Amino acid sequence: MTGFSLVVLDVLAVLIVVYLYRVVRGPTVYDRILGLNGISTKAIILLVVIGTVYERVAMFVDISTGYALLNLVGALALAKYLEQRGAL
Amino acid sequence: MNAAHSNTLPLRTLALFVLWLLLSESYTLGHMAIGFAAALSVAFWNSSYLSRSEYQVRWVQAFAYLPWLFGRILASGAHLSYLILHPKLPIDPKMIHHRPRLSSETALVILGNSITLTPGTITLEASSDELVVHAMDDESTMDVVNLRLENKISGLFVRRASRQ
Amino acid sequence: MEYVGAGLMTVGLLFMVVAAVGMVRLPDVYTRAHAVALTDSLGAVFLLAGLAAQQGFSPNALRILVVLSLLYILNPVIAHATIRAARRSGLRPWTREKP
Amino acid sequence: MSYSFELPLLILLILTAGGAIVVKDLISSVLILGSYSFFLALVWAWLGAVDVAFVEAVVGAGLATVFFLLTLFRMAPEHILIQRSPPPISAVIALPLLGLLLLYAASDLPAFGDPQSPASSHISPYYLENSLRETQTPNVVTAVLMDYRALDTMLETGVIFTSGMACWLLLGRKHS
Repeated sequence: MTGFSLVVLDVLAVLIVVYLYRVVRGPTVYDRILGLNGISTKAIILLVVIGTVYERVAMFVDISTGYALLNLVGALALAKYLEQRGAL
Repeated sequence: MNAAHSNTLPLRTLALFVLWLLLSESYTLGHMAIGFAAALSVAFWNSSYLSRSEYQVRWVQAFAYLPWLFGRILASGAHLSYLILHPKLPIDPKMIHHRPRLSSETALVILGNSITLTPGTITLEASSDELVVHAMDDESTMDVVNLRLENKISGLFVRRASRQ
Repeated sequence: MEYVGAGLMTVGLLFMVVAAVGMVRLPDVYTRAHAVALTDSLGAVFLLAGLAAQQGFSPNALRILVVLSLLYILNPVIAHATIRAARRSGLRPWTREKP
Repeated sequence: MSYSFELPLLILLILTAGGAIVVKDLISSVLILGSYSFFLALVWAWLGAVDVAFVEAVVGAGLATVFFLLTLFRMAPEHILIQRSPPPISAVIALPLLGLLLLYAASDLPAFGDPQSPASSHISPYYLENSLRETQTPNVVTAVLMDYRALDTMLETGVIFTSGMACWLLLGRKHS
């Protein structure tokens, strides 16, 4: 199944470029945050897929869990701040 | 920390410890001791965040709720995909103000989360007397407006016999 | 089991492609948030469930399911927080008929 | 091992690096740098250096982004926009030349994964054979980082500690 996993990895990488376009272009800062959130969701999945390709799921799942939690903290901090301060 | 929380402390510790055992795959004494200490301290330090509510979860209905929610997510996901891929982009975004009849905070959180998870609707504001929901078009709003989600969720909780 | 996993992953990928298309086509933050929620709730769930199915019944499948449920719980929170910040800072949602 | 996933990753890295330079305000730049850092973590994960990937994801994509943002939030809004002056002529001439020089030097490096390269034929076998016995650490990369390079890592930790203290001192001040 490694061939199929590689296809999944490549498709996800291409999709990330689309989200990156939104992060770079996004008219408001909220578009950028949303784009970054989409990228990190995909990156978390990418990590798990890489883990299955290498057959070391345990370690990669640790990384992706840590990243998911950090992503939550970062996004919440950012949203809270922008809420208080208003749009830029 | 009041009496009600210390009652569930061993239970929560046990649940966290079982999760640790399943995830760590290492059953030496040292690792298990570390895991137990971690589970106990997490369960202990989070005690103050549990608010003592007068509602009790009906676990059978709660487990039946998840597959049902997933079915709704699938259906509205297909609908949203149709909206996005349609060449004319037939979307008609609108805000709906919805007054939930749920009195428990937990139920309100679950309702808000379910609305956001269902494609086509996102909770914008959640307070105990009003929910503001942003919806893609009229069809996506159905579950919120006709109270299907809400009735399901209120079925998950039962008022606890008051002990004081 | 492997073919079930591959099928689930393909469905997940399809939903993700749709969400990416939506990310480009949709007109404003609020509607784009719907597209991101679509990726998270359906694409990620199908993909990770497919990966777990490929692992069979093993601790590894359980680990993947932990990541899945984490995404399932945390992502609505992030989407809600972002959109609420956008609304509170006074961003007007796009509507079909221009006022 | 095939190259089919490294190329997309490297392209993503270059795109994000370029995007971080091109955008007009610092907040977007910081967000794009966060995603850059995450792709770097994916590269490490793909190369098998899981620990480095973990550190990169946590410190680079998580903590550094949050610290950058906290700093930006202390600044006046007008300072967040980037005013960019055109690059000096000397840089326009010298930097491509430097790049060419680096590419020329890189052409002498052994091919990636070449079993005949000096690193693969002398150093790696030693670690692969002896690290478990000498350090009792199942992951070779961790063994190299934490045992064979312990002094180096200790000083690195000192540097990180110092910068953390500096961040704390700067950001922990009360608003006046």
